[in-house]
Amino acid sequence: MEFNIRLCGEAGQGLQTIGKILLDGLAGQGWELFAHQEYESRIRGGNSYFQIAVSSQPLTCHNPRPDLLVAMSAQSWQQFGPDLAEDGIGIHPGPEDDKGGLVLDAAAMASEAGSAKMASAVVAGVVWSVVGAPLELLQKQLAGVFAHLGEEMVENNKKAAAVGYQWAQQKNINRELSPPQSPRQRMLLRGNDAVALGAMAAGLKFISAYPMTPATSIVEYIAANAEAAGIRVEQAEDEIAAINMALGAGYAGVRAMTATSGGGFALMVEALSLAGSAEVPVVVVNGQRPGPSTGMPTRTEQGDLLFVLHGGHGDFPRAVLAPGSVEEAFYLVPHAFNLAEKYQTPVIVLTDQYLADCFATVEPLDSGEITIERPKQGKPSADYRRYQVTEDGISPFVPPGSEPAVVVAVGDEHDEEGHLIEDGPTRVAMMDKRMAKAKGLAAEALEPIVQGSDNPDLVLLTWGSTWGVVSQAVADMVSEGIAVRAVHLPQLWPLPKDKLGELVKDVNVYTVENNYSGQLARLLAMEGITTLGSIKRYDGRQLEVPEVIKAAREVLK
Amino acid sequence: MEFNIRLCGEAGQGLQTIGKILLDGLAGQGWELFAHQEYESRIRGGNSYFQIAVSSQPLTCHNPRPDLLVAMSAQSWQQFGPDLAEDGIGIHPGPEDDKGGLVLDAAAMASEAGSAKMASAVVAGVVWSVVGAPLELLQKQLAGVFAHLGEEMVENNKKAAAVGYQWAQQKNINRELSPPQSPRQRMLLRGNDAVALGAMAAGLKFISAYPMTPATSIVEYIAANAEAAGIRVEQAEDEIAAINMALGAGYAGVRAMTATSGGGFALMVEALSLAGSAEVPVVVVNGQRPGPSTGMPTRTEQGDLLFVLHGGHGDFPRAVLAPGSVEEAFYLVPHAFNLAEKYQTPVIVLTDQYLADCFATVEPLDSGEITIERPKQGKPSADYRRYQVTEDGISPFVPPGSEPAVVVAVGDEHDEEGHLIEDGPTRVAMMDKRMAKAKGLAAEALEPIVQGSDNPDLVLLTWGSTWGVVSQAVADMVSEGIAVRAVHLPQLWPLPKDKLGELVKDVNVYTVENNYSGQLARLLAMEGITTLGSIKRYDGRQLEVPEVIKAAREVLK
Amino acid sequence: MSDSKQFAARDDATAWCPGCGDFAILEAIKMALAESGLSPSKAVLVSGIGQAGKLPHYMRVNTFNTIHGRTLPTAAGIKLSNPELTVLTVGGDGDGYAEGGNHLLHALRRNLDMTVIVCDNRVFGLTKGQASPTSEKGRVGGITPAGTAYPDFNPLLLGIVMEAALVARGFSGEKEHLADLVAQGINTPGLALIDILQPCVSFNKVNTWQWYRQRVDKLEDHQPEDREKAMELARQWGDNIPLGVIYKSGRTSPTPTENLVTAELNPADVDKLLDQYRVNQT
Amino acid sequence: MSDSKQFAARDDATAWCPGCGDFAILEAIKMALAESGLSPSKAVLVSGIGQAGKLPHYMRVNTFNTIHGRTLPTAAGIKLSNPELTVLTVGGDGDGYAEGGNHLLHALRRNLDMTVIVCDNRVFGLTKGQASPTSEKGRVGGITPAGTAYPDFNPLLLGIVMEAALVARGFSGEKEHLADLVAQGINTPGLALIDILQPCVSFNKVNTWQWYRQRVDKLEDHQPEDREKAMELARQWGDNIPLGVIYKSGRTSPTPTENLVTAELNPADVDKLLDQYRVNQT
Ligand SMILES: Cc1ncc(C[n+]2csc(CCOP(=O)(O)OP(=O)(O)O)c2C)c(N)n1
Ligand SMILES: Cc1ncc(C[n+]2csc(CCOP(=O)(O)OP(=O)(O)O)c2C)c(N)n1
Ligand code: SF4
Ligand code: SF4
Ligand SMILES: [Mg+2]
Ligand SMILES: [Mg+2]
Repeated sequence: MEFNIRLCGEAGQGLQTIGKILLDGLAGQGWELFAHQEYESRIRGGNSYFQIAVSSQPLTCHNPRPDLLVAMSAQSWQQFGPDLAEDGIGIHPGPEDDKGGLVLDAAAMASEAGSAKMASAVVAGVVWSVVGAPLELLQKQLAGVFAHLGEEMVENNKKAAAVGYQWAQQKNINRELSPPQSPRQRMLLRGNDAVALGAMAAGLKFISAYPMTPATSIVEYIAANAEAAGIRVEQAEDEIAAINMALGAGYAGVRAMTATSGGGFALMVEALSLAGSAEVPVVVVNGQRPGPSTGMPTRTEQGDLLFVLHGGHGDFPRAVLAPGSVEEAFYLVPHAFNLAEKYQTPVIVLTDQYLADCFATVEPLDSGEITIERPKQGKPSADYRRYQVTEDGISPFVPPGSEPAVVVAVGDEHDEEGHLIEDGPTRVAMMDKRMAKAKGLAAEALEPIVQGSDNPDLVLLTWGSTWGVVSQAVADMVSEGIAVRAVHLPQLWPLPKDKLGELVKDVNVYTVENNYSGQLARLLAMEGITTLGSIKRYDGRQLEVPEVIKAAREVLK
Repeated sequence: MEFNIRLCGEAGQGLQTIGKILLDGLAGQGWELFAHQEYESRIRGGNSYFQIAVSSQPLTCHNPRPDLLVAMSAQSWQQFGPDLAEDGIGIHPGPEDDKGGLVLDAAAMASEAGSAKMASAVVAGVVWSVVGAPLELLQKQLAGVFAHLGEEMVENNKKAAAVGYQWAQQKNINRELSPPQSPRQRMLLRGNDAVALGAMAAGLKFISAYPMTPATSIVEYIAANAEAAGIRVEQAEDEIAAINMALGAGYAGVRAMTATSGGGFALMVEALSLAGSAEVPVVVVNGQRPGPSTGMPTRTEQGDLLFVLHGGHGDFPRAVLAPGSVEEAFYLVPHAFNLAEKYQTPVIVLTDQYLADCFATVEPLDSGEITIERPKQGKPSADYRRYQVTEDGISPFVPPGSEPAVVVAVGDEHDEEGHLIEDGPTRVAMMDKRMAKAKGLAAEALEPIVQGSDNPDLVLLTWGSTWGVVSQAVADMVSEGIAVRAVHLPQLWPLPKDKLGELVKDVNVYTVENNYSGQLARLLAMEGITTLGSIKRYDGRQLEVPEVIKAAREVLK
Repeated sequence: MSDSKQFAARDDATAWCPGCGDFAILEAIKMALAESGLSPSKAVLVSGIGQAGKLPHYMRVNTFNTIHGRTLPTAAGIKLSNPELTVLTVGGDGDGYAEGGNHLLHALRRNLDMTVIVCDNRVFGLTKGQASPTSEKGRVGGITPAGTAYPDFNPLLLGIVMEAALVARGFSGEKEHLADLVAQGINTPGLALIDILQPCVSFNKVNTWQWYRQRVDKLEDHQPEDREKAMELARQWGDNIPLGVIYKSGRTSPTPTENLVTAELNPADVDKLLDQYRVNQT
Repeated sequence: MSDSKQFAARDDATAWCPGCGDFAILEAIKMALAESGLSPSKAVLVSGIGQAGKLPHYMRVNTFNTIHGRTLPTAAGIKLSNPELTVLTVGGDGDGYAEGGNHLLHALRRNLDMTVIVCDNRVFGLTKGQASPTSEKGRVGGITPAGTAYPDFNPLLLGIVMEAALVARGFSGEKEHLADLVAQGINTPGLALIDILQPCVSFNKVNTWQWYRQRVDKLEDHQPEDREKAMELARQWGDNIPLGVIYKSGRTSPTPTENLVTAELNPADVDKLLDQYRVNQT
């Protein structure tokens, strides 16, 4: 059983607030939830939505066809009405039309209850009634959320919710969902919160950034909690400053990161190459959105894979990780910090708008599962050599400030002490030393995550938030008896080549990707792993389960 | 017959000046020449060299073992003396050592002739004597070069040359090279001059740049001739400004370019993606040098191939061209401009320090062979649509300023008029339109250049200046009866896949590259073309013919 | 003087919040262009990314809506290529003073003939309320919840010490006055920097319409050639905020005059240059 | 006061031209560090790319030799992470005023406690003689063979209007005086901008040792708190070029005091935060 609720309207109508209230209320009743958001690049107006999938079973993605759609603007009804599931309930502010929705003038009803501003509480009441939950629980939620605005606001919101609730009761649109009997222990959180919490749990001490959707809320979350956590947050003048500040911090010996989107990342690649040469650890989060250029600033895409892999001039070691879920984001980010420090090189975490802005109920996140591996420590002697050549390429680290050592970091080619060189043999020794670290990174590459048939006719390989969709699609297909397997790659570079090789041997493989060119397929080809093609989407929206199933069936024909 | 002369010494000792005088003198005698330079990232001191290969047959690369080495500093004798060919002549300023060179105190001899500053003329005289050319010819050269410094300087230089000449005569080190009987018509020029001349012949009107070795001299050459050529040159505050200025010019409707090296290119990739989205033509020259980061600023490498191919966020069409010789540079650059304008998208020209700074005698460059293809012109109507959807993806171009049209360029996703959109279908239409241009670019990809055996046991695939080395190596091997073929790719993206596929079918293929990771091999793998490995070098120096032959023999075993 | 309606967009949909200070700026720019006798085909409006950066999409004019922070080099490339075009730039304070800071510095140095309009709402609007360089010390923003630690950047002072041709301050609440400033900018043969006090009703709860209305003061007898006085006025903030042309340096623009576009693509005669490379056999 | 020899490199090889103005700056920095009682392990010299950027390689001190133009954000990252380190930056005029211009603007705004040393030879040295932002109008350079069209940028004026804690001008020919300026910079609790007149014997044939020697004039009774006077001095060029501390704003640095490095890596206690996400079943 799955039930999908879409709230839509203009930016500024409080969709997020009311969506969050509903999420909390529904979670409290033991439901499993997955919510995602679509919004325009503007502050007021336009057509946005907040959609909640409700189920008794864990959810990994959205459903394109809502069962209940409440539009808070006529325009959004025009735009999103057609998405409604066949027997779905549509509610909109009018005027009445031939699409068969119910007309609800939430603003007018809210005015009666006190103020038109409470239209969203009316809507919440409607939803609450449809799902068959007790009104008091919603009112308790509202009381909590609006407590800081005073008694009167609380009461008015409660009243507005009741009005909506009663309206729906009268319309006989109750779907009587019965919440799970023995719900699991859950946390409910947003993708970007998980990234931020993962970084904080990893011992992040410094973050510098310039705002860019959809990465900004990572920085804002950390900033909001920085004082308690002993984290220094610096808003940079631009992305170039952001990453170079983080490199300064990394050189000084503290765990540092920056977060941006593709356009900001583009400004960072010169310093990424510096991090590679100077061997300074840094974690860079690229929250992808559709490019090229400014593209669609608030939409989703996975179009930067080959760029983050090759961004920056010259050859240097790096790792690229990409969480496929909110939960994975929390655990993968600390791993990114461990790799960055262990190998003293940049690590990129790729996310996207879909993951950044989605909410999900997850197995409670456990900070106890996070281990912190600090870099190999050196002795701060007077003859300390920052770039000592070692077999694994890793030079023991000493932070500046350690008497009697001096610590030299440099982006020019250098000798073991960090001083400039011009000769070939030293150059080769340093390249070999740095690239030895790439071998270490490869040896401990994270294994692919596998799901579905053990003896598949088709393997769908995927990465990032698209995993949630593919995972659901494959589960659906398997339950229909189709021999298909889903493979998710939390680490995209270096690839876990041996394991991956086994998984794709003698079977048809397609990648499923949210980009134009099938970048994962191209990356795999570069590593000698052949795929037959890609199931792709590039309209700025996440793939949908039905389209993946349809494409897979097509391929299996 | 080939004879190799290396002049070495400190930066500031006039190696380039004297090298150029010798080149001109030797060319005048009908010799074929190839000169390359190695120098340090400094203005005075250190160890540099200028090396001239002299032959009666056209030359494409240097030879690692000079037959005549004249050191102008003791240090440079220490460093480069060991490179001397087995029966080579070494000359150095002393002190005498066990390496068997002749001691020549050029500075002292020059002082006697007038001033120690003329030591380089003494050296020129020595070289002139060794190659067995008439002294008067050299003196004529010197007179021409130093005419602007006055009669006395000219006379003193002539005298110094004579002193050197006589010294060598006495030492009996004459090699009596006899110049070719019926020499070809030739031009003698430097790689970067060819790039600049190609751009000027293509109708370049605007160049903005920030200096960066080894690309700077392209800009300086154009600047020196800008007034006569009607070209506007702007020194930018940074590389970001440089490329964005060029985009402004391209938008305005003039042929525009910028030139930089890998680190500067890294700062340009955000705007590269803008050029892709806004469909503004621009030519970007990346003169490669060894990275990562500042690396070895005056050395050579081919480490940016995968970066220029994937630099910039999101998917957008681009072309990457890489001349393999001085001559090819002249003709390829106009092609880059034609492609950029025809497809209204960025085109990258990859060169490297070896090519940038080398001199070669070439078949006279013919501006008549250059055709200029301007973009498809639109009608400047009031309803002009900058991004009109067409089958080939190319929208007719109108420059701003054309009444009554308005011309809108934009990096956000947009409709045909260039205004911002948020919907999926328009996004898809625009992505498809832009990427249709990639198909056009692929259809007219330049064919590979092939040399050597028709029925090879081994194909050596190469790109950029390394072509000169491979071409020589393969010629040598073929003349020894080895069935080997050399393939050079003047266009690296899109690849001429069909033709290339034929060339590598059922044969062992290796790439030969001046980088650590074998980037061409990786690119080919991505396109489904398998190679067995790469012959590589990454010490900041160009590959050498003997090492390529040795590696090829190894592989053929 | 032509009609500003020719600059009107097909419809008046915008993505701005109702009440935003950008609407008046849009109108003022249209009025100034009309007043200057320009047609939509002869002016180019280069814009950045941000709420202000969307402005050209809401009117009819040649537009290069470039990336965040890069209006000025783009505009320079256009102006240097085709000096016959009237070039204006429009962007936010984040765009102009944060991401684009280096270009501002060097655009001021160049002093090319262009009008640089900054919609200064003292906040990052489009990204939802982070502090900008012009946010005053202590202003709370998304990344600076404890208030920014740094004083606000003063663009007028920079314009003055860099000797911009014209430095002015406008206010969204004074549309006609603003239109006149923009027109003066267009007619000044050098770089005109116009910083506009622009209320952001969604994110700037300090510098509101009312806050400004109570404080702004149109300059009357100020001699904008007087640099000392201009610096004093540029520093004035708080109870009394001067509006108008603050400074004129009298510096003329080194913008070239020849249009490279109208010329047929006329490649350089490289044959003469090539001849220099011909080997003359001796 | 400790001995400046502890800052000496193992050997005295450099890649600079004989006669370069950078040698004296190197000595002055060593003297100032010694005078300030610092050890090589407790100071960090962040440098850019250029001739000046090589400086830290010719002494013994913690060094981050970063990329062209990025000294200031790198230095800020270090200082914000470990305020116990004394942070200095050194780079050329191209590095600091061209590529790094935006960072300069914002470093001045931040006013963190660091000493910013610019070896201002008014030319791009390492890339062989192109005009820099401080090259005067008309200066011929590789990319500007007809002379640059723009006036020289005045870093001192910018420092003053941005209210840097300290703004000074030194000269390579006045090593002790320069060492004293650097020491004052180190001891000023905020950003000290020290622009140094540095002869480049290879590429700047205008501003030579002799040219400067005939013109420089050490300030004697100047009150650096006097902003008006400071601006006047900053503008002074030509026959009489003032040397010394030009301006002190008295602005204090917002640099934090807690060292994030010496603390054990002490991850944030996220359990309390995580608890907020726990679903409480109703
Ligand atoms: C390189 C880059 N960095 C960040 C962003 C995200 N971004 C878009 S607009 C903006 C700032 C908006 O502030 P402002 O320039 O003042 O314009 P306003 O919206 O206030 O008018 C930012 C940071 C971007 N588009 N590109
Ligand atoms: C991003 C980037 N652009 C350009 C360069 C090339 N480059 C190296 S040093 C330099 C300028 C040197 O001038 P300046 O900073 O004044 O230092 P100086 O050599 O005069 O001391 C340039 C342009 C570079 N290394 N990196
Ligand atoms: S957020 Fe502020 S600046 Fe942006 S449109 Fe709304 S009011 Fe205007
Ligand atoms: S080029 Fe100029 S700045 Fe560089 S080392 Fe030589 S004299 Fe000094
Ligand atoms: Mg703003
Ligand atoms: Mg300099």
